[in-house]
Amino acid sequence: MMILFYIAGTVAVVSTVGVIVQSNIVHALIYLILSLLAVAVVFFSLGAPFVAVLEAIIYAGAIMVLFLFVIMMLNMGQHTIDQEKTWMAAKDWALPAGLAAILLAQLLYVLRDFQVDIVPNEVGVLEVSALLFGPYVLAVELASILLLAGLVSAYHLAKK
Amino acid sequence: MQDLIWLLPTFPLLGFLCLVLTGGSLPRKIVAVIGAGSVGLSFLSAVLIAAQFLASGEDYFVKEVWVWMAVGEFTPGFNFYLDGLSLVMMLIITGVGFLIHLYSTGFMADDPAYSRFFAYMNLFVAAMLMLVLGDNLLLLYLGWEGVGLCSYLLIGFWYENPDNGYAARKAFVVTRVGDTAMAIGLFLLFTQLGTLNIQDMLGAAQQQWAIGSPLAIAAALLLLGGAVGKSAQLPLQTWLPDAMAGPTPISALIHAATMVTAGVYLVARTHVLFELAPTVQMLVAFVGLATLLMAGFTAMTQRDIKRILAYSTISQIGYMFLALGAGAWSAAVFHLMTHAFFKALLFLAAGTVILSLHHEHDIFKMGGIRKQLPIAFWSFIIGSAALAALPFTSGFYSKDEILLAALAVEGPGLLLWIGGVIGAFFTGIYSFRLVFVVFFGDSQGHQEVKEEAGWTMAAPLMLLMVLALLGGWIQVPLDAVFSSGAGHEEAPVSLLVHAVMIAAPFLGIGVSYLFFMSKVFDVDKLMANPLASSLHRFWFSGWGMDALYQRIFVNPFLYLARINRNDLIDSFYALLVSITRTAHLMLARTQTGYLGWYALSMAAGLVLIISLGVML
Amino acid sequence: MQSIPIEHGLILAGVLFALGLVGVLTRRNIVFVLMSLEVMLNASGLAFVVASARWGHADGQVMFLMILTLAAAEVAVGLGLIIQMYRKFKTVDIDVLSEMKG
Amino acid sequence: MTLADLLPLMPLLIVSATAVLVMLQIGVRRSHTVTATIAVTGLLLATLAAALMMSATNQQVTPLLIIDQYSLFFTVVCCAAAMFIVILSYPYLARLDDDKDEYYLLLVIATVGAIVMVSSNHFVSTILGLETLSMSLYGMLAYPLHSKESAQHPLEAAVKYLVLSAVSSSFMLFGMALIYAQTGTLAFSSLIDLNSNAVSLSDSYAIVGLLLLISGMAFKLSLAPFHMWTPDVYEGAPLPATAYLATIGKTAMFVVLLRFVVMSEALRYDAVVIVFSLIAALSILAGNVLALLQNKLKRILAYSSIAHMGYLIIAVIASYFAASTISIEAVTFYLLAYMIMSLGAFGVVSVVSSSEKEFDLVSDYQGLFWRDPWLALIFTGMLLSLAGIPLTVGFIGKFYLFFAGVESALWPLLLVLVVGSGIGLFYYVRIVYHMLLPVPTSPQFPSATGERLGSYGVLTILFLLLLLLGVYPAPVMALIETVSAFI
Repeated sequence: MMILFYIAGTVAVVSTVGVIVQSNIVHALIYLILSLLAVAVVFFSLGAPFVAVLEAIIYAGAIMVLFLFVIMMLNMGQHTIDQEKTWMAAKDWALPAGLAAILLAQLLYVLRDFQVDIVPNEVGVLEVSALLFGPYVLAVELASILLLAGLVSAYHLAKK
Repeated sequence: MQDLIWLLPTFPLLGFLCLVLTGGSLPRKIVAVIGAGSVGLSFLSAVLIAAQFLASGEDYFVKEVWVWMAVGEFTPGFNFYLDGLSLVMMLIITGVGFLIHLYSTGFMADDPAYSRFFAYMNLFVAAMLMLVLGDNLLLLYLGWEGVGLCSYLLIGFWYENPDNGYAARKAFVVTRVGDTAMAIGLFLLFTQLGTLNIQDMLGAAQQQWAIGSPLAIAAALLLLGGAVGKSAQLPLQTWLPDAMAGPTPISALIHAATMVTAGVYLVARTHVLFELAPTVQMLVAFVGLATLLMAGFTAMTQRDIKRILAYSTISQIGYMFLALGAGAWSAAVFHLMTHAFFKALLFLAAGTVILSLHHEHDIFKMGGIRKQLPIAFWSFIIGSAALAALPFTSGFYSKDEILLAALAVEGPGLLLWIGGVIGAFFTGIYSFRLVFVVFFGDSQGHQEVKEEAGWTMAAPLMLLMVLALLGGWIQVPLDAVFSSGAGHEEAPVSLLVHAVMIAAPFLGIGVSYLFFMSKVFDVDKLMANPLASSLHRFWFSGWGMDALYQRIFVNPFLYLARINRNDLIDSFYALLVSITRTAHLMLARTQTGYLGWYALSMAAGLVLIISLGVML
Repeated sequence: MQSIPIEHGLILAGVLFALGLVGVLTRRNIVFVLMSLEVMLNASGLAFVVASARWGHADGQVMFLMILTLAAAEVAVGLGLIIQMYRKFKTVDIDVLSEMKG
Repeated sequence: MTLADLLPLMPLLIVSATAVLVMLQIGVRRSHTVTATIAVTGLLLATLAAALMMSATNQQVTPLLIIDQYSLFFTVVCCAAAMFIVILSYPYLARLDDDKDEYYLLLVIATVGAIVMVSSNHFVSTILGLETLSMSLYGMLAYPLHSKESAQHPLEAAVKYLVLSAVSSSFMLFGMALIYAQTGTLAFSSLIDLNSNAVSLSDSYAIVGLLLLISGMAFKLSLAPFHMWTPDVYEGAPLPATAYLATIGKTAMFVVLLRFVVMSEALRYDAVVIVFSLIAALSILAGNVLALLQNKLKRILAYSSIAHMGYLIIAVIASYFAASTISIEAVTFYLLAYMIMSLGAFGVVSVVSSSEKEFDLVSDYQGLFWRDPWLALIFTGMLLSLAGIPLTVGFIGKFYLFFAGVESALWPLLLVLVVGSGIGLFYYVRIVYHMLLPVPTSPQFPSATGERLGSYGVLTILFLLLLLLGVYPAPVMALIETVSAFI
C-alpha cells in the first residue's frame, strides 16, 4: 500500500505539472485526467475505496467530459497551441511559482513535527453511506439545492 | 401627572418641529398659537407636576423615559430628575417663558420671519428644560449646547445686519471658551467617577474625594469655567452686552431670565463638588463680587437702554455668584428667580419703549414719555425698585439674604459684604438714572410716540409687575436639595447692618435724583473734570475689556494668522490631503481590472499572512 | 500492510494545491484557469481524505463528496460563462475581461 | 434527524419550498409578476416564522445546523433583506428583454444558502451554504448577459467573481482540511486541548490552517488584501444582485466567521490576532482611500464596504479580550446597521436605474434634492449613516464598535478607525453636496413612475428603521444582547 501511495502520488504530481505547462489544451486535459486517476489510486491506498471510485467516475469521467465538450465547442484544437505559447512567457512564471514555492515551504515547515502514521484501515462505502443517511442527511439535501443553483445558473448563462 | 414630566420639553419641541417643517408657510395666527401655546401647555403641565410633587412631600423624583442605548456600563438615557432646584427652574423657564412668548406675538408682529422666530424660541425652551431636568451629564450637555446654539441663532436673528452676525459670533466664541472647559470637566467627572448620572456622581465624589483634593479642585474649576462663560461673569462677560443685538424678547428670555443663569444652576446643581473644593468656592464669591462691581460701574455710564439692562444683568448674576461662593445656595436660586421676574419685566418694558419710539435705543433721546406709555412707566418703576432692592419688593428679600450670607462668611466676609453694599448703592444709581432720564424731563425732540401695543404685550407686563412686587413672598422648596450646605447658623445681625443695607439703594436713588432729575449736580460739569471723564470713558467701554481682549487675544491671533498665511498648519493639512490623494492614485492603479493580477494579489496576501503567522 | 505517514499525504495535497495555484496565476486561457481550479479543489479534497484516514472515520470522505458536488456545479457555471465569453469576444483570453478598473 | 428536528428548520423549509414553487410556476407559465409575488410571499412567511420561533428555539439540528436565537435573528434579517431586494428588483428587471423568472429562483435559492450559513456550526454546512449562495450569485451577477442594451459588464463581473471565489473556496477548504487533520471533527470546535491524548501539533500548524480558512473568508468579506475583486464585481453586476452580494452575502459570511472564531478560540494565537489587526487596518485605510476620488457610486459603495468590514473586524478581535459579550453585540448591531444603510443606498440607486440603463455616476444625482426631495432625503440619510453621523443607526453602530474596542484597549486600531472615518466623511458628503447643487439643464433620469411605488415603500421602511435605530436603539440593543449570549 505504501509503495502504491508513493507511486500514485508521484504520478499525480508529474501529470499535474503537465497540466499547467502544456500548451496543447487537449493534452493538458488528458494529463488532468491522469492526475485525477492517480489521486483516485492514492485514495484507494489510504483505505477509501468508495471515494476513489467516485473520483474516477465523476471527476475523471463526467466533469472532464464536460471540459472536453466545451473545448470541442470552442474549436480549440491544434491551432491554438501557438497562441498558448505566446501567452506563456518565462517572466510570467517567476512570481507565481515563487509564491507557490513559499507557500509550499511554509506548509513543509509546519508539518515537520506532525508525525502520525496512518494505518489504512478500509473505510468503505458502508461507513460513508451510514454517515450520509445519518447525521449528514441534511447535507445531502443541501447538496441537491446547491446543484439546483448550479443547474439554473448554468442553464440561464449558457442558453442561446 | 409626574410621570408625564417628559411632556415639558416635548411640547416646545413639537412646536419647533411644526414650525420648521412647515417652513414659514403657516399664517401668523397659527404660528402664534403654536409658538406661544406649546410653551403655555408646557407651563400648565409644569404647574400640575409641581403641585403634585410638592404635595407628595418627596425630596426628589426620577422618571426614566427611555434608555438611549445600553452599551455595557454606558447607559445614557432620557431620564428626568425633579427636585426643588429643577422645580424652580422649570417653573421659571416655562412661566416666564410663556409670558415672553405671549409678549412676542405682539412685539414681533411686523417681522417677516415670524415663524422662524418662534421656531427658535420653542427650540430654546425645549433645550433649556432638557438642561435643568436631565438627570445625566449627557442630557445636561445636550441642553447646554442646545441653548448656546439657540442663543447664537437668535442674537443673529436679524442677520441682514453684519453687526448682529458679529455679535452672535462673539457670543458663540466667548461662551465656547467656557463650554470647552466644562466639557473637559464633565469628561473628567465621568472618567474619574465612572457614571453619567449626576446624583450618583455627586455621591461618588463625596465618598471618594477628600475636601480640597486636587481632582475636586480641578473638576470644580473646569465647571466654574463653563458657568462663568454661560453666565457672563468676569472674565468672559464681554459677549452679553453685544448680545443685545437680538430682538428684545430674546434679551428678556435668554439673556436675562433663563440661559445666562444656567451657570448659577450648574454651580448649584454640583454644589457638592464646590464644597469639596473650598478654595474654588471662595473664588466663585470673588468672581461674583468683582463682576457685580465692574458691571455696576459700567451700567452707570451707558446710553443704550438695553446695554444698561445687560450690564445690570451681569451685575445681578454677580450677586448670585457671590451667594454661591458664600454657600448660600438657596439665596442664589432665590435671587435667580426674583431676578427672572423683574429683569424680564424691565426688558419687556424696554421693548415697549423701543418699539413705541421707532427703534430708538439711546436713553438721552427719549425723555418724558411717562404720560404716553403708562404701562411701560409703571413696569419700569416697579422693576427698577425690585432691581434696586427697595424694601417689600421681591429683589429686597433675595438680595438681603445674599448680603447676610456674605457677611457670615468666615474670613473675608466683611469685605464681601461691603462690596455687595456698594454694588447695591450703584444699582440704585443706574436703575433710577434710567427711569429719570427716560420717563421724566422733557421730550428730547423724538418723534411722536406710538400707541402702546395690544393686550398680548400688556398682559405679560402686568403679570410680571405683580411677580416682581410680590415674588419675594414665594417660598422656594430648596431645603432638601441643599441639605448638605445647611450648616449656616443664622447669626444675629445688628440693626446697623440692616440699616446700611436698606439705606444703600436709597442713597443711590438720591444721588441719581440729584444728578438726573433735579439737576442739582450737572453731569456735564463733572465730565469736564479730566479724571472723571477718563473714568467715564473707561467705565463706558466696560472697563476696556473688549479693547484688552482685542489687544491680547484677537490681534496676536490675527497677526499669527497673517504671518502664517502660507502656512505651517495649513500646509500640514495640505500635506495630509496630498498624502491621501497620492495614496488613492497609487492604490487605484492596483485596481487594474485584470483577473490574473487580482488572483496574484490574493496569493501574495495569503503568503504574506501565513508568513506572519509562521514567523510569530 | 505498512503505514503511511500522514504528513506525506498532506504534503502531496499541498504540492497539488500549489501547482493548481500556479496554473491559476499564470495561464491566460480561461479554460486552463478553470482546469487549474479543479486541481486546487481536488487537492483540498485529497487533504480531507488523508485527514479522514488518519482518524479512521468517514467524515472527511463525506466532505470530499461535497467538494465533488461543488466542483461539478462550479465547472458547469464556469463553462457556461466561457461559452458566452467566447461568443462575445471570440477569444478565451481572460485579459479581455478588463473593461472595469480604477 | 427526527420530526422534532423539522420544526426549527421551518424558515429554511419555507424558503426551499418557495424555490420549488417558483420552479413549478416557471414550468407552468412564465409571469414576471406572479414569480415576484411568490418570492416575496415566501420570504415574508419565512421572516415571520423565524421571528415567531426566535424566543423559544434553541436546538442543534443534526451536527450541521444550530438553530438558536442568534441564527434565527440573522435568518430574520436575511429573509427580510432578500424580500426587500425582490421588491427592488421587480421594476429594475421589468424591461429586460430576456426571461426574468430565473432571477427570482436564484435569489430564493441564494437565501437558502444564507440561512444555512447563519445557522452553521459545522464545516460541511458552511461550505454547502456558502457555495449555494455563491452559485446562485454567479447566475444573478451575470443575469442580463444576453440583453443587448445592458450598460454594465455582467459577464466580466461574473467571471471575475467565479474564478476568484473558487480560488478562495479552495483556500478555505484546504484550511479546513488541515484543521480537521488536527482536531478530527468537522464541527466548529476549539483547537486547543481537544485531543489531549492524540499527538499534539505545533501551534504554527494550527495557525496555518486557520489563516488559510480566514483568508478564504476574508475574500468573501472583501477584506484587504483580498479586496480587489469588489469594485469590479459591484460595478459590472446588475444593481439588485450587487445589493444582494453586498448585504446578505457579506452578513452571512460574517456570522460564520464570528461563530467560527469564537468557537475555535482562534484568537488565542497571537499570530491570528496580528493578522486580523493587519487585515482590519489595511481594509479600513485601503477602502476609504480608494473611495476618495471615485466617481461611480457602485464603486464608492464597494470601497466603502471594504472599510466597513474592516471596522467590524475590530470588534471581532475585541471579542477575545473583552470579558463581556459586548463586542459580539457590537458586531451583531453593526451588521444590522450595515444591512439597513447599505441596502438603502443601493436601493436608491436601483430605484432610478433599470437593467437598460444604470445611473451610476455621482454627477447623475446633481440637484436630486430639488427634483425628488424624498429620495434625496433617504439617500442623504443612508450616506450620513454610512459616514457615522449621530442620530442615524450608523453612528450607534460605530459607537458600539468603538466601545468594544475601548473595552479591549485596541488603541492603534481605534486610531485607524477614527482616521478612516474621517476620510470616509469626505466622499459620502461629496455625494450629498452633489445632490444639493442646482438641477442640471438636462436631468439625467426620468422621474419615478407608478411601478416603482414598492421600491419607494422599501426605501421608506429602511429610512425609518435608520432613524428609529439611531434615536431609540435601546430595545433592539436589548434584543441583541439576549441573542448574543447564544454564540
